[in-house]
Amino acid sequence: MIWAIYFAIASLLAIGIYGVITKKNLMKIFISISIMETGVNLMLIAIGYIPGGTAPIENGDFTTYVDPLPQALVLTAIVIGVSVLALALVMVINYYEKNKTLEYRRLMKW
Amino acid sequence: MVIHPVLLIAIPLLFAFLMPLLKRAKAVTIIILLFNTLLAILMFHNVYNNGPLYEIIAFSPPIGIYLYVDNIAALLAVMINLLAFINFLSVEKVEIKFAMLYLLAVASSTGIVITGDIFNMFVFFEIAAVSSYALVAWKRDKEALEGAIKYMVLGSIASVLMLVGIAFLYSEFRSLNIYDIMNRMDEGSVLILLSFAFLLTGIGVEAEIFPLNGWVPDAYQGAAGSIASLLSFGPSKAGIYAIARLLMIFSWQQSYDLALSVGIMTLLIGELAAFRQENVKRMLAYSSIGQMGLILISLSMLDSTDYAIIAFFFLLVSHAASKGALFLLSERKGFGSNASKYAGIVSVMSLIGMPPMAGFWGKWYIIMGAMQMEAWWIIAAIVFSSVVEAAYFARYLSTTMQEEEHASIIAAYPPAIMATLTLLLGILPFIYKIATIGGVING
Amino acid sequence: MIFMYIIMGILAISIFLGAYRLLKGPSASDRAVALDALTNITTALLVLIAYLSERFIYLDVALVYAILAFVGVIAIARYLEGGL
Amino acid sequence: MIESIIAWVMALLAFIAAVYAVEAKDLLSSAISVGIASLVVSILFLMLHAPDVAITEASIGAGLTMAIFVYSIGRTERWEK
Amino acid sequence: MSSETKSIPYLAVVLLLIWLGFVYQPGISMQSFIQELFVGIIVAVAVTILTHRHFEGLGVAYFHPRRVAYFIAFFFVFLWEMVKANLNMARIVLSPELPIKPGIVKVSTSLKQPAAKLFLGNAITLTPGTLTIDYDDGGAYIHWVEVKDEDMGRAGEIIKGRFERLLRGVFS
Amino acid sequence: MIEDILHYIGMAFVFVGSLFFLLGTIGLIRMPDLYNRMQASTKTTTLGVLSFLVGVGLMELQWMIKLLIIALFVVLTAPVGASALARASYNAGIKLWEKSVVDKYKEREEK
Amino acid sequence: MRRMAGIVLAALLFACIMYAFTFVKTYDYNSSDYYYTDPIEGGKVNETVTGHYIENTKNETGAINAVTAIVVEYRGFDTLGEVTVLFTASTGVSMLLYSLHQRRKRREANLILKEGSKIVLPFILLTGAYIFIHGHLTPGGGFPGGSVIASGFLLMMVAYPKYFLKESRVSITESVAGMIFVLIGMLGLVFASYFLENFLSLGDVGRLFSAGIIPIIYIAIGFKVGAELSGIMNNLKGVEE
Repeated sequence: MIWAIYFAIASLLAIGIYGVITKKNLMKIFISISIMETGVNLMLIAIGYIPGGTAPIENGDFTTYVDPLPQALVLTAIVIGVSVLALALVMVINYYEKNKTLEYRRLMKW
Repeated sequence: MVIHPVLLIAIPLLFAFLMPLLKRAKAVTIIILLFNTLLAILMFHNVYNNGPLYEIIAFSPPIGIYLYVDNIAALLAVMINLLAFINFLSVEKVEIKFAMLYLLAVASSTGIVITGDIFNMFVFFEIAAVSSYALVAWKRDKEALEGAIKYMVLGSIASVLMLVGIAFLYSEFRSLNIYDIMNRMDEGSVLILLSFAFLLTGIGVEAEIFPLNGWVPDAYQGAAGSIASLLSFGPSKAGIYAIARLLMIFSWQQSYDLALSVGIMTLLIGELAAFRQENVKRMLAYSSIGQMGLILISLSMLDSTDYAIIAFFFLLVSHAASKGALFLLSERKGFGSNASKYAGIVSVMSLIGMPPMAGFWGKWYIIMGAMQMEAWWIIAAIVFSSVVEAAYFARYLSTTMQEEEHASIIAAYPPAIMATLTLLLGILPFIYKIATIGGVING
Repeated sequence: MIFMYIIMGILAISIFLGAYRLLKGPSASDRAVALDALTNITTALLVLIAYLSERFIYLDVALVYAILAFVGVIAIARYLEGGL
Repeated sequence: MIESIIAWVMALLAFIAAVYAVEAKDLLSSAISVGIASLVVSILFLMLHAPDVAITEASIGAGLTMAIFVYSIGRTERWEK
Repeated sequence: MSSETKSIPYLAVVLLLIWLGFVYQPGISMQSFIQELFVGIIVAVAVTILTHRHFEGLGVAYFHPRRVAYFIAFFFVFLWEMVKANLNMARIVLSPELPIKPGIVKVSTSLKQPAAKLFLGNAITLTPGTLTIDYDDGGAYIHWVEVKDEDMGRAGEIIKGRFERLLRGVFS
Repeated sequence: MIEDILHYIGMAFVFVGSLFFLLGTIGLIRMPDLYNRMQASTKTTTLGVLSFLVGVGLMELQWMIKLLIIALFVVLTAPVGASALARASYNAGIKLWEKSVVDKYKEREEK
Repeated sequence: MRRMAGIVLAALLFACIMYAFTFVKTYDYNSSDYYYTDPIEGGKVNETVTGHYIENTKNETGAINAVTAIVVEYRGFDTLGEVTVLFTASTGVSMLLYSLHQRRKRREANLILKEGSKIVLPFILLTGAYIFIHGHLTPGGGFPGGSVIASGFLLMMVAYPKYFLKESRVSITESVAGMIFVLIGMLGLVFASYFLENFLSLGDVGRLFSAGIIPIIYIAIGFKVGAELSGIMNNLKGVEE
């Protein structure tokens, strides 16, 4: 099971970086970044997974729990992701108002 | 007297939250920055006399988070808060949102420097980055937006890569405390190497090192003068300090070599690119990149020579102060009043590395260190870059000296104060003493 | 246990049929319909996972999902008819 | 074992949705695909026994992210050229 | 005091009931249940205060036993219709030649209150084969998979079935 | 004893629910136009969810209350989304299937 | 060219991450390989970080949900930072959209959506309140609860062209909630010894009124997150005068 999730993580990250590099459309770029963020969140959780463990909420008689720390980190990361996404898209709206296009050609220019 | 470094972060956050209710944005911000500066100086005094300071938050580390303040962190905290205070004086029209974002950027840069936990550092990086995005776009014109968007794309990718690095690091050590990780670090497994690579890439975006600094010229060009100044002494300095800590965590020869080669590339490319620029802010931005390369070179010698740490101190402080002054001046066409002229000339001299200034001592000690290591090509690179720097700054001075533009006193004095700081730091043996007595970058 | 495998097989086929409509659907509305169908399947799947893990509290996820899933569809719908 | 079936199905679905989100010419369809990817990931979170994260991802991914995308598409343009 | 202002406390009661459903856990102790009840009352009242203004003009009336009875009847009729229609839909989907005859018909309704219209529309939507698209003053526009009759009255009789009568009982 | 019987009934409900999912998605593939797809998919899968939830509730009786609340939420929200999407698609210009027999909605007076 | 570069880099990243995963060891939080060193005292301690959380969450914080305990107590400082990121983003959004208010003709929704969202709204708010009040007992907490509440207001904004939240109320809510968070942290500094340390009694573990400051902070976070996300949505919709 864990390898399925590893596959999902790696593909989400790879597809995200592919999108960021190849696309010129700003909305697409930020969509790709949000996909990458999803991937990395999944990655942290997968690293905290312990086979046979259950959620670290201790009501009931369980013996093994998964690692709670990455879950707390991912909670943080998800909210950071959504707030950065909102700010980014608002900037895209501003950019569109000024230029009447979503194409952004200067990204690769160093 | 007990000093709580956490107040350096908590107070600005509290007042940033309260700003919409308080309304008097300018006065409140100035008071808080002043308070922070004083607190940081007090903290520095304490650390300088009594050794490193801890502040546990909620639970003792590594179960909880703690702040760890050693000499250099305290000095950086003083520097960031003091320069932020001076810089804020130059802003004439303060809106509430501007003040909020400014406070958050300052507080988070301080946080990056004094935190002792790697994920906490990531969170502060995010605050710094998000507030910088908004501040860069503050003018809302075409240039500002383009710069902000470029910064944002690279910054978001950087945050993802940093998280990947943290994930690998965590999977190896199952702890997030920097000191704990450093203690348990032995020969690098694949995961640790990968995590180093990802973390370096992630932080490198913020610290403006070579292949990742595409955003720098655009963002600095788009931002207003005071904001560009804030970026150059706030988040980016915190970022380079984070890289220093990273190098201390992963202290292998290979990582120092990597830092050295990246540093030299950054230095040369930055200075050469600055030479080609017409736009003043762009030129200053590229020059910043070059200086970051210089700082990185000094970091890469940490393991081999004692001069490195002194050079690091000098370069960091002098570059922050003088670049801050120049960015403030870049808002206007020419220097205008005498105070501005003085500020411009002193800052430029410090950046080039003229003898009495702090910048000179930075370069001097790097060269000393390189001579000790017998790495002549480092010296060659530094000398060459200084020549290039001298060339384009001469051109800069020759154009700006001629043009006169009347500036109000409020706009003229902050850069002059910053320049005076550079001058004083060069003349007084203050930094040298700190660096030789307690200059150990701890994790 | 074999029962759960059958259920899972049926759900997997349904999910892939939904994904096919997502890829194929000529208009964005068709994709939104696919999303709607997939959210329903997801709610069921969340409950199924809670059942398989034998934890009552996992149902909260399904609860939140059940009441919020339609907000996204409605946002798309309002965009399509120009009411946003 | 039964979990690994769900996991592989979900991983494949995440892959499909992500590829489609990046490649589609219609940005609205991209946003829908991102929504599906986040839904899938929320199931995976629950399978990895992280209900807190799953609940957060569900509540943010289901409505808010989609709405942010749709609003900004509404204020810019829908088709990628 | 109109019937609508009277109905507001019932909103709080319904919310409190749902809250109790939320907090019920296997093996919950009496003491925590009392604490939950206490907090539940606060939350239900707060949410009611926050949202009651949306319920004015909606036509949600207070709970009379007769209404509740009608509502339960409506619910079961609805469930039964739903299952029946779903089986019908299964037949359509699975038969190879796809025996459908779709179209949008208009159905008039005598229901006045928005809430009643909403429940009628939702009931129609949830029975597969029919889908409420829009309401206007004259009635509802309904997409129908097998159009049996295009006329407003007879189509309405087939689609609305017993729903309308029961709903009138609930809301009048 | 009685719990065993309920457990088997619950399994039957779960099975029926997943069959409804399958039906819904087959309808999603087979139907010719958007509105018919919606008819087949959203509603059928909604009944699928209900049946599934009740089934799990019967298998694990203590969970029944919360599952019923989830079912209530699904019933409350699903038709709203479907109806809004249908109207929006019509207004956005998505045509009915060409073999449709009647379209009264086209003749309405636009407000 | 660009496409090739993208494919190559993506493949490289994919391979790199998959390769790295082959080295990820299964974690056993009782194993001595992961015993930590104490950064302040120095020297190894005979427990792992995760082991500590799992063993001691109930006694030290009074919360059943270890994730909540970590988010609010053990690593509460991260959470403060995270709330600040959201706050910064919402400030940035309102700043950037300030000049872009536009009047648009928006089509009314149909009756079912209008009345349906009125009916659903209280339930969404109730769910959100349930999620963030029960953060220490069940999954969830301030962030999901806040975003559920924001989704409720979002639903109204989507359904009604003329529905807007009052800017001032949103900003007062976020200011006050943020202030409560920081002040509770400072009270920890005053009444206990550390910032954000618990200074209330832990109560009976497992009850609603337990776990000291955790529910209070989570409620504050819930309000703050809810206000900020709804504020962002409000601004995105475009404020009408």
